[in-house]
Amino acid sequence: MAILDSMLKGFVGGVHPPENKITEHGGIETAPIPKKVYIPFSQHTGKPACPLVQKDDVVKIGTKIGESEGYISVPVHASISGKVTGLISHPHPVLGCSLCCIIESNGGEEWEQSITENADYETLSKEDLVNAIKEAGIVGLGGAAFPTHVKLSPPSDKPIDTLIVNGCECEPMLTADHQLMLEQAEDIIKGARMFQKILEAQHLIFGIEDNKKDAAKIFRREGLEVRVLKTKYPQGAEKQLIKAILDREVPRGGLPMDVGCVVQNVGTCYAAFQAVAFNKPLIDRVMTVTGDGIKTPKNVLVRIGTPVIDLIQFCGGYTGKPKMIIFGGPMMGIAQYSEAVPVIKGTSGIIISTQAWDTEEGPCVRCAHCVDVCPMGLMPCEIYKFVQNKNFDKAKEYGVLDCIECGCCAYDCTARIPLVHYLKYGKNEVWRLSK
Amino acid sequence: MNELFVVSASPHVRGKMNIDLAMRLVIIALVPALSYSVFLFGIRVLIITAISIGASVACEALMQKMLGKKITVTDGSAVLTGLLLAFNLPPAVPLWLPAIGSAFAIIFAKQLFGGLGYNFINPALAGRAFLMASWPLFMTKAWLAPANGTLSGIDGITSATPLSLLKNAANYGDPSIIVRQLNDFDTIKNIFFGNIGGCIGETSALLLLIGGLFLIIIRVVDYRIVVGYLVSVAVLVFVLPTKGTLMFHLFSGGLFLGAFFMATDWVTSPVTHKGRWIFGAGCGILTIIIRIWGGYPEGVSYSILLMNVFTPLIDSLTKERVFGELSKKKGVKK
Amino acid sequence: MSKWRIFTRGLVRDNAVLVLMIGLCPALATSGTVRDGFGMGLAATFVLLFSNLIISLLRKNIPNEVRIPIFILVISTFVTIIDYFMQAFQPDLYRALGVFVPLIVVNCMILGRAEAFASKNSVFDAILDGLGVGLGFTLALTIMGTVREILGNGTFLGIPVFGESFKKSPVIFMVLSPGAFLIIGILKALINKYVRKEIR
Amino acid sequence: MTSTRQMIITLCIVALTCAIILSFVYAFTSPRIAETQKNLMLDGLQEVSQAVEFVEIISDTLWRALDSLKKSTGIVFRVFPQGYGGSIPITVGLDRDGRITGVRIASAAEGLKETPGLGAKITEPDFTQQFIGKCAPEVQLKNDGGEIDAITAATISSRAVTAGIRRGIETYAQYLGEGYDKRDVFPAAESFREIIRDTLWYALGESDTIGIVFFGVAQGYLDCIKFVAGVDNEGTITGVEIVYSSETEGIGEAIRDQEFLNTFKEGTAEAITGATVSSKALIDAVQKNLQRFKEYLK
Repeated sequence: MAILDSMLKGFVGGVHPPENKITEHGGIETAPIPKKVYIPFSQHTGKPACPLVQKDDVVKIGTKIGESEGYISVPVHASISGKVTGLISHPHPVLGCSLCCIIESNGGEEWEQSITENADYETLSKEDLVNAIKEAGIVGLGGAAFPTHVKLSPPSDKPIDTLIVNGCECEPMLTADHQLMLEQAEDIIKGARMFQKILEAQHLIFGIEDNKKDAAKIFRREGLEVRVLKTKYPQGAEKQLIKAILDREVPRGGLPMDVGCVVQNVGTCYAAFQAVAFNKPLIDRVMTVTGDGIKTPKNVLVRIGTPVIDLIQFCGGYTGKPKMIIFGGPMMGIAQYSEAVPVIKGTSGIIISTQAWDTEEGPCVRCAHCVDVCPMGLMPCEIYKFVQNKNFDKAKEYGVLDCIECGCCAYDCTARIPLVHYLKYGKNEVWRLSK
Repeated sequence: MNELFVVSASPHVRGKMNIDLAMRLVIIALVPALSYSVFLFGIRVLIITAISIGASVACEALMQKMLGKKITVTDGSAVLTGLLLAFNLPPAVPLWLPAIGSAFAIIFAKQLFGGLGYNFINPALAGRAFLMASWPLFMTKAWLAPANGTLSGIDGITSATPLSLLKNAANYGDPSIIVRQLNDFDTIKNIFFGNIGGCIGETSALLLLIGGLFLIIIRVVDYRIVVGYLVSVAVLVFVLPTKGTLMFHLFSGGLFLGAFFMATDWVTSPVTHKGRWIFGAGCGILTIIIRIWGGYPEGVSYSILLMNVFTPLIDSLTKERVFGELSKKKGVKK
Repeated sequence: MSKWRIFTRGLVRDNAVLVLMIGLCPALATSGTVRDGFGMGLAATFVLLFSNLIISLLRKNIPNEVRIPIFILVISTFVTIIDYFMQAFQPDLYRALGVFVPLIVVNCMILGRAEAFASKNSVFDAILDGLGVGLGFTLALTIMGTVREILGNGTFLGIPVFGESFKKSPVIFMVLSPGAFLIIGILKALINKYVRKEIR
Repeated sequence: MTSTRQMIITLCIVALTCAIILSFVYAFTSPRIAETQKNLMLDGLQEVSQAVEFVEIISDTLWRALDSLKKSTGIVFRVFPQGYGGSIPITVGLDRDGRITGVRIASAAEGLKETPGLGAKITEPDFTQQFIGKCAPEVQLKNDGGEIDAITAATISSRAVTAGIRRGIETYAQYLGEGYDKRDVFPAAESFREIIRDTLWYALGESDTIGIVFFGVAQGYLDCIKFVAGVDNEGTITGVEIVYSSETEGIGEAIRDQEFLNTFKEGTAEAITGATVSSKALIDAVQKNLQRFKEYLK
C-alpha cells in the first residue's frame, strides 16, 4: 500500500536522472584553511549586506564584515582570520561579478571572542532565537539561500502546523546532506526541534528519499516521524515536497506558509543549531566536490569564500582537461567561467566535468516530454515559443512565473532546447515589464 | 590554467532520448511488421518501401538545400515519413506512386511549412490522402492476397481487404454469410496475426501491437492517445449498429498502425494530457463514423488527419492545470 | 500615377486573387480548366470594365448615402446582361460556370474597385483600372486553369498533353478544391518572391 | 448633405434605367436562350435515341420518341439514382420492346458529383455502351447476377447506375404501351379527346370527330395481349397496334408482325398459322370492342 500511497500523494511529473552519487559513503573531510578567501556581500536572496570593514582591517573568524540591510537580508561574517586586503568586484557563482571582501589568512585560527558555547540556549525566547539565527547569517543551505529568520517568522494570521525537514537531496551526484545526516544527526534533530519550537508547529516530519534509507533509519531511531519518499527529481523542491508529504498544494504565487508549512533543509537545521548553541556564525558548510574531472571526489567542510581552485587542489586536482565547473547539482547548478569563484553559503556542491554538452538545439517537435515531466504542470514547449516571439503576456498567462527552474523539461527535451534558459529569461522579462 | 570554462544553461545532464534516437526507435519498432509484410506479399513490398524512403529522403535534402537550410536528413524523420507512407500503400501499386506520394508529403506537407516540428498534419498521411485523391484506382484496388513466404507475390491475385469486404459485402455474395464469416473466430485470428490482404503495414495487428507497446514502454509514444483511440473505437463498436464485431474492428485495417504510430506523431498531436485523451478519442470516433457511414471502408487515416487540424485548438482549450492552481476538486487544504 | 501604372497595377502587383486574396470563391471554383477560368475571367472583366465606366460617369451625381445600392444596381445589371448572353451563345460555358456567373454581383473585387477607384477617378482612369484588375483576375484564373487542367485532366483546352497514358490517370487531386488552394499558394509565393520583394 | 428626395430620385432613375436596359437585353436574348435550351435538351435526348422528335410526357423526365414519320420508336426518361457523392443524372432511351437504345450520364460539369477518376468513370463510353440492347433483368452488375461489368473500385457508383436504370425501366415501361401514339392507329386525326379514361378517345379532325380510338385486352396463349385500334366514322379499322404481349417467342409473337396488323385495315384479318391462339384472340377482341364502342361512331 505504501507504493500506492506515494503514487497518490506524490507530485506529478519529475525525472529520474542517473544518480551518480559516487561520494555516497565518503565521510566529511575538512578542507584546509585557504590562504585567501573572497567573501561576497551578496550570498542570499534579498538585499546584499552592507560592508563593515575596510582595506587593511584585521578580522578574526566570525567577525561580522557585512551588516544586514533590511528585513530580507542577513549579515556576512569573516570565515578565516587575517587581514582585509581589499573590497573589490570579483567573480561570483550566481551573479557573475559582485563586491567581495578579500581576506588574506594569517595562518592562525583566531575566533572572535563572542563565539562561545551557549549552554542554556534552550531557555531563550522565540524572538531571541530568531534574532540569533539572523545575526549568525543563516540562510537556507539547500541552494536558494533564502534568509532563514524570515521563514521562521510567519505572519500571525498564518499559523504553522507542520515543519518539514528536507533531507531529500534529490539532485544527482550530491551527497553532502546525506553525509551530514549520517554524521550530525543529533545536531540536526536539535536544530529541527528548535525550529519547531519557534514556529510552534505541532508536527515535525523528516522527508528523505528512499536512496538514503540509512539516514532515515537514524531519525526513526530517535523517534521522529520520517517519510521515505520515492527517489525522483525534484522531490526536494519545497512545493513538491509538501505535496508529497502532506498532499497540500501551495497556491500559485504563494509560499509554504500559506498551507501551514515550513520546509527547512537539514543543513540549515544543523547550521542554525550551531549558531544558537555555540554562537557560531555561518562561516563554513558541507558540500560535495565531485564529477569526472576531479581525482578524488569528496564531501568537504569548506570555509565560505574559499576559491574553487583551492578545493580542487584539496581533492587531488583535475583528472584531465576540465571543461565545466558547476556550482550546485547537475540539474540546477550554475556553470562557472572561472576557477576563481568562491564558495558561498548556498553552494551545495561543485561538479567538475570534462565534457560539455553539445548545446545545439533542434526544432521543437512537440514531443510533450517537457509537459509530462514538469512538476509545476506548466507547458514549457509552449511558453518557450511565446518567449522566443517576445509574447510575454501570453508567457505569463501560461504560468512562466510559476516555473521553479528545476530543469526537468530541458533534461527530457528531445530537441535539446535549453528550455529553462528561455523560461528564466521570460520570467525576468515579465517581471521587468510589470514594474 | 587561465582559459575560461564552458558556461551553459542548466541542467547540465540531459536525458538519453533525443529526436534522432526516437526516430530510429520508431523505425525499429516498425521493422517486424515490414518484414512480415515482405514475407506475405513478396519482395515487391521491399521495393516499394525503398522507393518511398528514398524519395522522401531525397526530397527532404533537396528542399532543405533549396531553402538554404541545414540538411538534416540524418535525423531519420524523412526516413520515417517514407516508411509510414509505404505502410499505407497497397502492395501492388505501381512503383512511381510511392515516389510521388513521398515527394508530396515531404515538399508540401512538411518542408513548405517549415520542416520538422512545424508541419501541421502528419506528412505521411498527407501523402496518402494526396495519392488517394489523385489515383483512387491504384489506392483502392491494388491489393494482393497473402502468399506466405513465396517472396514473389507479384502475379498477385487481388483480394479485398476485410474492411472493404464488410463494407461492400453485397459485392461478393450473400452479405449475411460474408459478414458472419468475417466475424468468425478463424478470420479474426487471421486478421490478428496478419494472414490477410491489406496495406503493406496494416496486415499483422500482433506485430504492430508489439512494436507499439515497445514504444510506449520507452516513452516514445504516449499511451493516452493510443488508449483513448482504441477505447473510443471499442465503445462505439459496442454502442453503434455495426456489422463487425469488436475484435474485428480493433484488429482489422490500419487501426493499430494509426493508433500506435500515426496518431501519436509528436508534432501533430496535442501536448497537454487532457488534449491527448481528447485527440485519441476524437480519432476513434471519426474512424468508426467513417467505417460505418462513410464512403471508404477504412477511416483511420482521414480521422487522424482531421484531428491533426484540431490539434492547436485542443491545445489552447486544454491547458495543463498549473501546480497550486485552485480548482473545484482540489482547493487549498489548510 | 501614370496611366500605364494604373493599368498594370491590377495585373500582377495588386492582383486581386493572388495578392489581395479577394474574389477567391469563383477563383477556386471555376479554375478547373483553362476554358472555365478564362471564361469566368472575361465575364468578370466585362462587368468590372462597364461598372467602372458607368460609376465613374455617375460619380458626381451619386449621393454618398446611397452609393452602395447604386453600385450594386449597376453591377447586377451588367452581370445579368452577361448572364443572358452566355446562356444564349455559350451554353456549355454557362453550364460549367454555373452559379458563379450570377455571383459575380457579390464579388468584392468589383464592388471594391467601384468603391475605391471608379467613384473617385476620371472615366478614362476607371476604364484602365477596370481593365487592369479584370485582366489580372483573368490571368490568375487562366494560369490556375492551365496548371489544373494539364495536371488534373491531362489536357490543355481539351487536347491531351503528355500522351494518353497520362490522361488515363492524371493527378486528380489538382482538379479537386485542395489542388486549387495549392496552386493559389504556390502562385502567391512566387509573386511574393519575384514581384513584391519588399514585403519580405 | 443630400436631401432624402434627391436620394430617392437618383435611386429610382438608376433602377429604372437598369430595368429598361435589361428588358431590351432580355427581349433580344430570350428567344435565343429558349432555342439553345431546347437544342441542348434535344442533343441530350438524341444521344440515347435514334428518334428525331421528342414529345414531353412528364416535364423534364419522360419523353416519347418519334421517328420522322411521327411514329413512336420508344421513350426516353431521366432518372437520378443516389450515387456515392450525390445523385447521378442519367438519361436512358428505350425502344418499343423495352430494350435500351442508349445511356447518357451527365458529366461533372453538368452536376455529377462522383469521385473524379473513380466513380466518375461511369460517364465513360466503356461503361455506358454495355447497356445498349439490354432489357431490365439484364441491367445488373455481374456480381449481382446481371450482365454489366462494374467500374473497378467504384462499385457503389456502378450499382447506383444499374439500379437507377432498372428502376426507371420498371417505372416508365407502362408508357411504352401507351407509347403507341394514337396517331399510329389513326394517322388522319389531328388530336384526340378522351371519353373513357384510358380506354376510349375521339379522334378529332380539323373541326369534327372523325372516328374513335380504343384500348382493348385479349386473352392470349400465355398472357393477355393489350392493343389499341382506331376506327373511322365509317366503321373501317384505321389501324391496330400491339401495346403489350408476351406470347411465345417466335410463334405467338408473330402477332406483332406489321403485315398481320395491316390486314385489319383491309378487313381481311385471319388467324396466323402457328400462332392461331394469339392471332385469333386478337381478332376476336378487336371485333368485340368494335361492337361495344360502335355507338360512339357518328
